[in-house]
Amino acid sequence: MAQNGTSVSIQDLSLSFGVISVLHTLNLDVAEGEFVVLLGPSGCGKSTLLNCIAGLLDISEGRIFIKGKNVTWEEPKDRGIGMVFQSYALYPQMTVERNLSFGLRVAGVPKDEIAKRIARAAEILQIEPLLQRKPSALSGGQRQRVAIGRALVRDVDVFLFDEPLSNLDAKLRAELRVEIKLLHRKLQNTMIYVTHDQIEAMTLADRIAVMKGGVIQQLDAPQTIYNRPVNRFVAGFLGSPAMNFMDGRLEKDGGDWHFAAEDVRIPLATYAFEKEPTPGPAVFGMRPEHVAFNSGAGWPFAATANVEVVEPMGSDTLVWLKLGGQNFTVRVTSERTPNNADTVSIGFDPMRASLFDAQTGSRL
Amino acid sequence: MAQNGTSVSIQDLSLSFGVISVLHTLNLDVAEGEFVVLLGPSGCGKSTLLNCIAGLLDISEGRIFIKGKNVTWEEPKDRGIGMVFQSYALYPQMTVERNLSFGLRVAGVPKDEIAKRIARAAEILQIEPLLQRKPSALSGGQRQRVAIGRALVRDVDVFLFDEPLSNLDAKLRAELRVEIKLLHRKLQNTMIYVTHDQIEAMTLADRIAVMKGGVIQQLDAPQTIYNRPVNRFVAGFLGSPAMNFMDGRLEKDGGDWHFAAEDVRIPLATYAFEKEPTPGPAVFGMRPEHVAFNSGAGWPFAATANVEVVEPMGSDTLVWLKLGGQNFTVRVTSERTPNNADTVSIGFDPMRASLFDAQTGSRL
Amino acid sequence: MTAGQITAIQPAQEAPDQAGVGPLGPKPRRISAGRIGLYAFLIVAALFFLIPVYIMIVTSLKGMPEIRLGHLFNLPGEPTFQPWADAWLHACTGRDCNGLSPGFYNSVKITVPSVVISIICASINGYALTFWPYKGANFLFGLLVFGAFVPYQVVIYPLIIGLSSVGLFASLPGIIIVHTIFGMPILTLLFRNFYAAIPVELFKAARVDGAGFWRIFFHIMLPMSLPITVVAVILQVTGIWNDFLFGIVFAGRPNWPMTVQLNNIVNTTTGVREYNVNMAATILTAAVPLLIYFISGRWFVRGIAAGAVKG
Amino acid sequence: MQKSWRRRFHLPAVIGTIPMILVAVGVFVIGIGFSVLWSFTSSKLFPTYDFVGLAQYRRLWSDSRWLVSVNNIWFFGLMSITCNMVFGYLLAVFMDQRIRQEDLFRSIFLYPFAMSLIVTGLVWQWVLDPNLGLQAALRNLGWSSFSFAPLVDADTALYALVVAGIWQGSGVTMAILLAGLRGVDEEIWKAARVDGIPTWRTHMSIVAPMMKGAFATAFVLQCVSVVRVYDLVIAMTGGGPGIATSMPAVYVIQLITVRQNVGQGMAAATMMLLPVLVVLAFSGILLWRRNREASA
Amino acid sequence: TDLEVIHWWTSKGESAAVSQFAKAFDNDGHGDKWVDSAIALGETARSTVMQRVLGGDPPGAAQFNPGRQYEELISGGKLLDLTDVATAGRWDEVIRPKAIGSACLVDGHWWCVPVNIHSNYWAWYSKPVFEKAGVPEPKSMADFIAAAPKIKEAGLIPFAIGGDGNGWQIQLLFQDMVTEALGVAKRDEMYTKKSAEIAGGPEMKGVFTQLRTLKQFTDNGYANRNWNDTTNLVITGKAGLQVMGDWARGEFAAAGMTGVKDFGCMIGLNEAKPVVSTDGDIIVFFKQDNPDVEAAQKRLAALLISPEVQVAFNNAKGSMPVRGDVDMSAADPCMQKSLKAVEDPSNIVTATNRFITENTNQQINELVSQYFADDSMTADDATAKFGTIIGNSD
Ligand SMILES: Nc1ncnc2c1ncn2[C@@H]1O[C@H](COP(=O)(O)OP(=O)(O)OP(=O)(O)O)[C@@H](O)[C@H]1O
Ligand SMILES: Nc1ncnc2c1ncn2[C@@H]1O[C@H](COP(=O)(O)OP(=O)(O)OP(=O)(O)O)[C@@H](O)[C@H]1O
Ligand SMILES: [Mg+2]
Ligand SMILES: [Mg+2]
Repeated sequence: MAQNGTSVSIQDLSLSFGVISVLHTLNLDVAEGEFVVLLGPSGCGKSTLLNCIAGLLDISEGRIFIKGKNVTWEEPKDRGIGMVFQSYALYPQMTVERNLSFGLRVAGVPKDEIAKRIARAAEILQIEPLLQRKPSALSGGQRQRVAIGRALVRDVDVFLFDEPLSNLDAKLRAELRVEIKLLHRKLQNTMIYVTHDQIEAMTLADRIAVMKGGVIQQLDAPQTIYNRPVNRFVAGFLGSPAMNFMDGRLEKDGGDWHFAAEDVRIPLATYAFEKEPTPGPAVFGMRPEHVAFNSGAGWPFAATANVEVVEPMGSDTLVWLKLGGQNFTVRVTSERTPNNADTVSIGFDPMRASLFDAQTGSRL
Repeated sequence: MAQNGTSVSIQDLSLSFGVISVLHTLNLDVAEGEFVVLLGPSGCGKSTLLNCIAGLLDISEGRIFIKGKNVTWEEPKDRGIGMVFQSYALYPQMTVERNLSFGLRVAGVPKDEIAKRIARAAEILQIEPLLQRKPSALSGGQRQRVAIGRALVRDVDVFLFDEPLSNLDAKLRAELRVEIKLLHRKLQNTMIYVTHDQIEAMTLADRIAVMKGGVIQQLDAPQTIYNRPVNRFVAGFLGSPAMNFMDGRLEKDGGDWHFAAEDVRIPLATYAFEKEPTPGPAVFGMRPEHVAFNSGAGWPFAATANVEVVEPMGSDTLVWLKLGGQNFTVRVTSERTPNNADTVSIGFDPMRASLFDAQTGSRL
Repeated sequence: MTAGQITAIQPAQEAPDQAGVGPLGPKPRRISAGRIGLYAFLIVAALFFLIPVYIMIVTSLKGMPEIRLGHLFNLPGEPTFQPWADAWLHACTGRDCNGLSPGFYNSVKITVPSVVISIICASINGYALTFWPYKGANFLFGLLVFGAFVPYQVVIYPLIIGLSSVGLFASLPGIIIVHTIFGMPILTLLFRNFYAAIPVELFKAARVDGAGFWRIFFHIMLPMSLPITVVAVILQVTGIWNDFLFGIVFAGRPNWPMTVQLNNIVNTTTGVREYNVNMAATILTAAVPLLIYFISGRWFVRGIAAGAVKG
Repeated sequence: MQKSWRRRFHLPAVIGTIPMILVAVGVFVIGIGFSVLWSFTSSKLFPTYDFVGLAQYRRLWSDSRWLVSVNNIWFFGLMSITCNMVFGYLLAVFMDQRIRQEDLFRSIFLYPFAMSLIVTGLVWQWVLDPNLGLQAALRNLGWSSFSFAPLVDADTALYALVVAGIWQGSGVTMAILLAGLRGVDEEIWKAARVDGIPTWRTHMSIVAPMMKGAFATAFVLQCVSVVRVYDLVIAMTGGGPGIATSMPAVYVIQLITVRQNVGQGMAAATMMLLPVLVVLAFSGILLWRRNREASA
Repeated sequence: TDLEVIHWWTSKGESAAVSQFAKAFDNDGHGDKWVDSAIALGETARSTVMQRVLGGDPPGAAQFNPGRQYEELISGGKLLDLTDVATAGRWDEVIRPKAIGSACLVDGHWWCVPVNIHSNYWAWYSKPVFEKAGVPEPKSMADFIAAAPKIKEAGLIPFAIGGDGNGWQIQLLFQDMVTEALGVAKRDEMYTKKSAEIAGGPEMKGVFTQLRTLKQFTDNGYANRNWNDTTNLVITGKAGLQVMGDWARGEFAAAGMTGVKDFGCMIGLNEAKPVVSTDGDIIVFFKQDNPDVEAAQKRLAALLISPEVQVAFNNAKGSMPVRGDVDMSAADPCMQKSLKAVEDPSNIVTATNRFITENTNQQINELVSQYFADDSMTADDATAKFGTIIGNSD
């Protein structure tokens, strides 16, 4: 990735629909050639943000720069962007092929070049047999692929993808994910990508922006976001199955910090605090997949518990236990699936945990 | 689940749009109170099948029974079904609340009953603050939730869900998944559910129907489908990351069957053949999560290989190797992630493998 | 999953017909009570609509003596096509007795460009008002709609003065301009309201695709406005083809449309009226709009934005 | 600076709507301006600039024919707009049921619109004439007490006009509404069918509101044709019997062309535009306030 | 030179007549050409002419009714002064009756050419109807009113009338009755002096009362009937009598009837007091910048009134020529009656339009037709209103 400058820069962006304020003084800098994924709960303003970047919504305040140019009042077509809409927005009266070629024809790309690009996009998206159909004769996933294709064929600096793979099956999604990654490698263009699929987010993103209620909570590399979420919301939002949260207290025993909840005392010697902690209520977070299951001793923290529920999920199984009087889940590979009411031993390294302030929810 | 009869029964159903034949003499029986998930690649006819069951498309051939009654020519409203559309199909000029209540009011349900049901659906779907908005002022995911709500408030025997959660974030999706499961437990109604999310499929389904090109390939319990796919298509379609396939030959050495590909020889003593095998070309399938990684000896099959690519996926990492001259992936928990070009050892039990005929793709 | 299972759960008494399974295959286009009612309504309505044209046709085939007898609904005793021939070829309008035919070409000459230009103008207006409203645009639109309520005769004077001052009075361009002007309010309204119902995402997508004002209009919006364009064509073709008032004043003597002749054949202050010729002439004049109604029908396509967006 | 692209002057949009600007301002504003101006003059055959103040208005409001016209237009307007919309919508709905011979039916419902009213009006007169038309025909068939002569009676002549108006105009209403109906997404219908909503409810509560643009168009078109109704009256009743079916537009046009009293004609026209202006201004303000609220 | 002429002679008979003008003009040896612009309906044709004048594109000539309509055209300087042509053709001598010439003679200048005389003062009746009802043919309106009940008894419509076009047929009847009731002199006085006194007087009340009486003898289909259809009732023997101008003869002729045994005509509503009105058509010429055109216009003006053209035109049209020095022996019996009557100046009734503006005319129309339609309006009311209209006319 050639991170040689800022490609998209959003400064103090605010937007409201009438009385409903959707984005609040939002700032976001995307480097050139970077792949940024927007994650966030439904209705948090992701599509709205993309629309603002594309110049399709009147922003209420702030400025938007693309490639160093202030495009706040620029036409969408002058911003050098391509976009995939969450709602597809295919041109109903055009065949798939014409849908794909429309932008190119507008730009005056030569005929054979158009044909070449369409052929390539159609191949990637596996929509060759559909090229002569109209959108109304396509299935949901096929429509979505056409919508992606419409962006892919264009040669622009910035791609905006709004949940481009949500209606596709896992297999195709995996394939297209790879294709998008390759395309990105090849074209080196900037991508801003909205998705709800965490695998997509983790595998594609250079950086992930986690949004909530129109505010970016954290913007960081995927692993950082995953391992060191800045607040409880981010921690809980990412990861499936979700992180375990345990309410308790932070206590200092001699020189060592501990986390205490009912009968459970977790030593925090290996935990890297953000800043010097103070004793008091706190929330302890631990991902289900970071918990070792029936794997012997040697863990800084170990315990035994009774299995309450077993939830098979295909490749893995989720085991529900009670720890410190609270629900606690552990992810277990299928072959090691215990039975209900079995007593099992667990262990983990608090290094992998996340501690949050009980009030503000921010990382400790 | 009270499986005390057939709820939906589809017999020899065929449907074509003009010359495009979409469903081919399809048969499907869904027991009362059963939760059947339809899985299949985009465009395979899932939505079309749901539409046929709902009576929204004129079928070309075949019969449909709901609760033992032949409803082939029945009006949708007389079939006792509720449906969530892939394209939402909300009534654009009505508020969310009216969207939810309209069907009930038409049916003459008492006011307070309506209010109760709406309140409940809105709570489940977390759309209380949106009740007074119009669909045009909702985000994609919010629209989808309203569409689900519209089906939920109805008191029907059979629910048809067409990718109801595709536009929701993972967290909400997990929550709603649980809600739907609970709802199903409580209402005991039959559900036919289209999804592309395998976790959804695995966790929700009593049985999964895997479709391809308008034909049901396999209809079985999730674990069966996952562990004993009837053909290569089903094997490859389910599971993420996808199953590894290795082309090679089935050979008989003395009394023992082996699978051979280049330098690799896999003993099949523990493999349960469907029927007496014959030597010849075959495909060996093994799920990446069923491969043990750097975990010492004791496996019926073990090998060492060089790491080619490492793909982090959040909780796990996918490691790409070469085995028998072919790509082979292994899923590894994050903490054990190797480095590129490391030499690693792998092992697995062929009991967990699937063998397919190289020609027909059907399970051996 | 087999047929055996099915029959098992299908007690024979529930569906006594063969194999106990009931309806099979596509729903036959049965004639339900609802459909009978529907056709009954349509046919009764059609009959009501057809009464006058029946009388017109019957009358046009009668001779004047038979008409004077006044048996309106009777079929012609001795059918004659002379009135039709007269109407088309021989009826007198002033000193010329060439029937309607001479004005036909003029009518075409006026109608075609007027219809095309007025519809293009109006659809651009509707499109701009919906998707590109600039400050004051809607106020202008309000004025335009206001103008639709003014009786023509009121605006005719300023228009005459205006057009003659630019030298377009009594000319083909003049009449085309006049038709465009008077078609504009309603047509603009027609298109504006139509475009307002089109999902705005389509417009957004086209803008991202780099298309500008004109290209979005011609490539995206116009092809989607088929049904409403048909309505516009129906309105305009009829209005302009049947127009007489403007044609006679603004087109100039050499361009007088067919309706001037029709009016002359049909109307007279103190002269003798030949009802059979009148009827034939009226039907003949209406033939072109009627033809257009019939042909344009298939453009009333269904689901114009189908599959374009979800939600 | 805070002006967004949408509200800025888009040059192509302005260029594209130059005809509209010219027509709205150049023709209607100026034209109406002159009419108002002339309504204060003593213009007879030609417009002049001999101002007489409100004299024309005084004469207008003391003319019984004008008073009758004003009364008539309300009644006629209400009746014919309602009937036309209802009937037109019914037709459109029925046409939308994938019926056979759709083209034929549509053409039948539309054809009256294509025919010159000069003659069709005459035919209607014949049909409604007690000695020639329906009454005579039915009496000939033996129903000797049948009495049907709507045009003769001042009270019923207006109803006859309404019926003829429906006959002439409901086809267009149908066409507009049909175009609107055809724009409704198929999935909405599916959803309503699954919800078990009876077809008529679907129409009333879901589809019709979705078609409010088409309804608005048809409604305005109806209003325009009511306010401007002229041909119909001339062809059917000539304003008679007596002056019973006179309408404002008929009055205006007769003043200008036949009576050659342009001044008073313009005064009448100005009076006609007044209520339209009030309604438009009112809805304009409503719209503006809604927009302001939405974008506040 | 091409000369465009706008007129509303569009029916078959009228068309034949106007061709006579055109033919003569085309063959006048100056290479002239009659460009025919026929526009049906007087009001339409007239407003077209006005609008063309306003647009600066007036036709060469146009048909008008002798009335006050074109006064504004004269004062506006739009018309060509024909005085020199008139002097040369001694119009003031040849045109008879004088009243018809005076329509074109304003302030000593000739502004138009009268081309024919149409009399409104006629009643047409069906001989078979009177025969069937067993009553003698009428010689006056009084006769007819006496006979009407008998005709009604016979199951026929005694009196045929139509209410189309603002009720002009009713007004025609009314004006005829006014003249009969007041006498020519008093009528002229009423109109010229705008005498509300006469207009609101007892004679007028008598007229209105009689009108109401006549209404009883009509059928209920009159409301918007054309004059043609009205005449048709008489022709087919469904109705007894109609009051209509002399153009009704054309309908009888078109139905193959002659005025001898099928129908009768009653001049002036009273055979004993025959009157002829000076309604008719005139042609005006619009000022053009081109002297050639002006010359052609004057040639046409002269031609229109020349004896041969007058005979040819009026024979075809069924109207009376405006000059007496022509041979009209080909005319039918009814026409002969009026040719005879016109010779006596005391029989001449000046056209109503000459006294009142079109505005007043329409007000009278409205009053009369409203009165005719609305039985609740009393004769007193109507008379009073009529007085007001005449009193306020300009
Ligand atoms: N109206 C139509 N005319 C022609 N072909 C159609 C029409 N509707 C759907 N198809 C085709 O039928 C096939 C099945 O469509 P369907 O919508 O059932 O797919 P699906 O399984 O729901 O796919 P997805 O997961 O993408 O929604 C697709 O290949 C589609 O292209
Ligand atoms: N036109 C509108 N008027 C009012 N509110 C709106 C409008 N459009 C969107 N909103 C609201 O703005 C918020 C953000 O919407 P947006 O579409 O950006 O969400 P999103 O993050 O894309 O969600 P999703 O993942 O569900 O698509 C939502 O709460 C939505 O209800
Ligand atoms: Mg969104
Ligand atoms: Mg689908």
